[in-house]
Amino acid sequence: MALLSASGVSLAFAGVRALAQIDLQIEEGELLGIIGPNGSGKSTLFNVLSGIYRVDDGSIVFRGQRIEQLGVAQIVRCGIARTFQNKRLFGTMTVLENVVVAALKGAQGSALGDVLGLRSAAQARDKAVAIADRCLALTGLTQSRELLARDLPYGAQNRLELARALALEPTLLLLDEPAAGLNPSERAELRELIRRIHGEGLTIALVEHDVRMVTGLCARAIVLDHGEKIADGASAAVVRDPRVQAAYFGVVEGEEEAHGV
Amino acid sequence: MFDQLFIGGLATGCIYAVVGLGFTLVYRTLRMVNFAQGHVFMAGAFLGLVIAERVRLPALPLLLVVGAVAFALGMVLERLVFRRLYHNHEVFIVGSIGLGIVLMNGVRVFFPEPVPFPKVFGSTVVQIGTARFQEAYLWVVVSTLVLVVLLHAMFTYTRTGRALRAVAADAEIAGTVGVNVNRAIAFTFGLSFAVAAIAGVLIGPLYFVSFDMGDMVGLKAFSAAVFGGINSIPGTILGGLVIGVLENFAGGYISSAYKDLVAFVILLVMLIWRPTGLLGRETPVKV
Amino acid sequence: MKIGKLVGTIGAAACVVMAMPALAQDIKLGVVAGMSGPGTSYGIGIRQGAEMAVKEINAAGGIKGRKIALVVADDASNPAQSVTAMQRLVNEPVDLVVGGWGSSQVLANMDVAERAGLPYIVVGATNPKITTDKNKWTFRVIFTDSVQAEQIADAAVKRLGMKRIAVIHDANDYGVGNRDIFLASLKKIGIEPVAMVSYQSADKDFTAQLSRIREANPDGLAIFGTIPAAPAIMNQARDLGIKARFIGTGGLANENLMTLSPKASEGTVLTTYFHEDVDAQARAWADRYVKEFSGSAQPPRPVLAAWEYRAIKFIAAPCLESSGTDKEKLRQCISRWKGKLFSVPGEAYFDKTGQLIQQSVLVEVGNGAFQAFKGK
Amino acid sequence: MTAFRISQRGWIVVAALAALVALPGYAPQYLVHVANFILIYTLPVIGLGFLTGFTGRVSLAQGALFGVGAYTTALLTTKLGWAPLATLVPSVLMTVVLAVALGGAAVRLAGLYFVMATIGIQQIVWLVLMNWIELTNGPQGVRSIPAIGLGGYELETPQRFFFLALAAAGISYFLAKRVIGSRLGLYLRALSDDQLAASSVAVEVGRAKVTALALSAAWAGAGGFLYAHYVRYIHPDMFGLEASVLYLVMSMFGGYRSIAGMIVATAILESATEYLRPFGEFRMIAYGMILLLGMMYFPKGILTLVRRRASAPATEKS
Repeated sequence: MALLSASGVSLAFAGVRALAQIDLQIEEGELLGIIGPNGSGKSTLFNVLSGIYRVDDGSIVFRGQRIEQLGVAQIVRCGIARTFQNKRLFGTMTVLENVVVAALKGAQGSALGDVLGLRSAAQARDKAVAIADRCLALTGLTQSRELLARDLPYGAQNRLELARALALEPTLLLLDEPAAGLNPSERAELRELIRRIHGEGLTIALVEHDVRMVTGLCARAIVLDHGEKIADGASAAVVRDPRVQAAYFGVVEGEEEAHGV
Repeated sequence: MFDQLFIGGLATGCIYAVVGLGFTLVYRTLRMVNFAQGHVFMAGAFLGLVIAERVRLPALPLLLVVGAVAFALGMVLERLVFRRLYHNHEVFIVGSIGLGIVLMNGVRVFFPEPVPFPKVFGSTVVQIGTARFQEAYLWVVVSTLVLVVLLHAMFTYTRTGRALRAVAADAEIAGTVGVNVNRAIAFTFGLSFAVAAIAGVLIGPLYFVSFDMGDMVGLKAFSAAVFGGINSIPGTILGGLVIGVLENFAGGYISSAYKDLVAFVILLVMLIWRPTGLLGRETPVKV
Repeated sequence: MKIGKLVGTIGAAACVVMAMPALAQDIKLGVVAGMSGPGTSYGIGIRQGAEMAVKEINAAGGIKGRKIALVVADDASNPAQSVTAMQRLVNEPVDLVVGGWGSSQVLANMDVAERAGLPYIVVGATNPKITTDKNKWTFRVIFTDSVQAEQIADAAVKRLGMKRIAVIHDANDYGVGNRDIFLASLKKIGIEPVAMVSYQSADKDFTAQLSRIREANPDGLAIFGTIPAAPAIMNQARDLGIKARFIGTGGLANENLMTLSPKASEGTVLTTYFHEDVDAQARAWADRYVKEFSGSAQPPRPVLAAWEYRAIKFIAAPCLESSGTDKEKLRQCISRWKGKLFSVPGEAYFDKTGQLIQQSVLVEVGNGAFQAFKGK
Repeated sequence: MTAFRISQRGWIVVAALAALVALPGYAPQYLVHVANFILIYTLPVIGLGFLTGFTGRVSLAQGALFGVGAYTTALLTTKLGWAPLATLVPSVLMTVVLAVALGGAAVRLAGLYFVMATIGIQQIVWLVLMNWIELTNGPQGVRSIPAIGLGGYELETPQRFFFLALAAAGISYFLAKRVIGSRLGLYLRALSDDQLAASSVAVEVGRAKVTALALSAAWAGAGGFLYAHYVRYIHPDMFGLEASVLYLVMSMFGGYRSIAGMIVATAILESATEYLRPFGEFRMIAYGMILLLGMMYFPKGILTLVRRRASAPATEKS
């Protein structure tokens, strides 16, 4: 049974159809690619899956539970974490604090317990810091642990957002164009990092308009165009599907000419 | 008693509406609230007083002169002061509160005592049904109507009007299509100062003018703008009129102690129930 | 002219800071009042009265050769700040305090004087709660709302023949204090008010309240409020067609009443604390006072200036002369004081609650000025 | 080198504290009186700091909430004869309940709407204090509120009260540091940086904001409690919009998120209000100018200018 299955998901903004009857299955342990030209609805789909937008109709079932009406924080607690296309970090907080916030998983606990310094509060905090350190190590950010997030170079900010999402220990990770703005060497590094994270058993959905990134990483890919799913299958085959090429306007045959629009 | 309260309420409602327009104009273009607006209204009244005492202008020229001077003052202050306050809400709000305090106490140095305003709009008492009121009340209502029509015409038919609407919709895009955004913002402040100053002159003869007259009127006008819809001009006008009339009814029929409560209870309820106000539309929040 | 006014005010403000440099052996007399904020005109009147009295006393050799130095504290007509202002005088330290305007402010700052054991003569607050059997160090020369409200109620029915009396009052201490005593006095004479409404001091529009009053078509309208609300009520009442004659107490006793409502205030009858025409000495003082202070930024306010002047010249000075600056002796001297004051008919004396018992003065507004009330 | 620097700074702090504790001994009573006001005002200002500094929410109702705390204890002590200290918890609770009841829904709204709602709350509370005469004596205010007695030792004079005020300010500072360092503090700072990102890392944004509002009300209520038993006469006008503006300015001037900065700003601005007193209107003009120019040139608060830290300004360690 699929980890996540969305059926008939539709969403419109003031008459403009953003998503139209999308059906999508994400299998347990899969690394699914989601490609499509700009404005095809990729980010909108992620915003719906993560609860930022409410669907007009259709349903989303995650591990047997319907989540399309839940709030953002509730969906995260169900186990879905995401990164953002434009990096949304807590600029005035340190790198460690950014990740610890996620590691705490919004555990309310009693604020009073915290303030009075009860043992349970201290333990929860230490556990969170441990998780955070592990994620920082995974993403190679340990040495900039005390820096302010806003003072990090762009590439490191990118990895920090990834580390923060991992600290939520999700079962499904939605990556929204993680490679945007990276130079080729950083891209390669990121690809290896995603491969390693996926290797540890984490199910990932990757939105990326750089087709080569997707074909390199993902076995399966779906293609969105103007809010519709126009292809779903093995990533190598999907890329050569004529309709997909039409959507990308003149993507010429062959690997080397493929380029992001 | 009903018609006396209604017409009285209508006149005060017009003042809240016109001063409220000042809030709406600035909010539409900048998503900021200028808390010195009430004191600009007060300064307009004193400006009218000084001019009327020195130059014996009849009503209409007085309104136009005060409007023009306030317009210029608004443009200048936008360039010198407000432009440096656009960092975020908090900085703009506290900065405008500071400007309000300076304006109020600056006027108090020259006019520590309430002063009668010359009867520029005539002083004969008019009678409609059992309601009796000064001629000046008619001036308030008529001027408000004229002002609204002029503003509406300006926004729909003139080039500057369209430019202002573009900036209100999305300043970045407006900039890219050739609208001089800074000039449009300065123009908006000029307009909001002029509108408030005219309201000050209109109300002058009805009551006395005093340095602290801006506080309560400013807060009530603010509630009117939120109630009607802070990004919609017709909404603010409607909000002002409704609050003005309801206030008078509460004072007349229930108890005058809670006359002021009406505006603030409406403000609070509206914010929670419909923050965009009666006629306001949702201002899109970009994710 | 405007610039002159500005310089005048800076001058006034500056001198407050210097405040006649107090030499070591000078007697320090504290003055607390609201010289900014809503009560500015009342506060400055008090300061002028003090300056005039002290200048005359010092010119005549002071108190046994010791000069009196004024220490002025502006409480901005705000209760919270009046506590701090009095604390400053206690801390100076001053030998006694003569001043105080606004019942809320005096109710706040008198406790500081009581706790510090500092004689405090109140000149500008009429709420009855200030002088009770509990206060030991606080005296009051201006008579309370109760005396004035009783007298105006009596005059309204007996001398003005009013039958249908309506009441509009400020929601502050002054308004509420006067209303309660006025209604009690009317009840004693068997008259019920036909309408009663209240308003907030900062209100500008009174159509709501006055419409209710017009419904009751009264022949007399008692206004217990201060400037600028009272003249605004008078103007708007006449606009609404209310013909009733206006009556009131000390809150209306301010020349600004006639400047703000020149036509509507005609014929108003009110009790007041001071009037030039009651006796020759009052007229002489008034002329000297107006001549001395007409140049300053504030138009002269004789009413409270007169009380401050009389309290210092005829009560504080003689007691300082006889019992020096020992606080307890000074207090006893004041409490036993008895004597004649200009513009006060008959003799006045302090009762055991520290209230100066005296006859009040009835005046009428006639062609823009207060005139002694002569009957109808 | 850092070891030396800390001990040198440490010494300054210790010396300053010693001077402060001994203040009633050598300072004139009037100075102690102003110091008491400063210490009392740090409570509503720090309370407001939870909202402005740490949650990015501006509130103009702190003056009214301060008043609710003051009136609760004043009425309980004068009308029901409760002992002053017994009314501390009720005063704080009443303020929190009222703040959350009136502002709980509004605090979740976008920043600008929340400011508007707090103005409504401020005016409503003031009007009720002024007009519900049977409960609050309205414009007559509440008189002869008893002083706080500690073991039969009445804190009547400014000198005696000073130690209670100092202790209260100390506890308030210490507790505030703990709150900011706690998980809640982390959530508040996160949501004020980027609310959407915060909710997408499982932070219950709505609940955190209401908690911040409740905390700011609790601090205001405690401050009101102290104020009532120090001034011992309260009047609605002491808790008007001007008071809210005063606390907002103090909390914003202290520096974006520095509690120590807020305390220093409170000291500077409160003593400025006192020592500019003889200048009447000019005092208020100066005050307005400080506000305006301060926001124009130091939007992040004057004291962040003073701090010369290199890269990472002093952040509260988690």
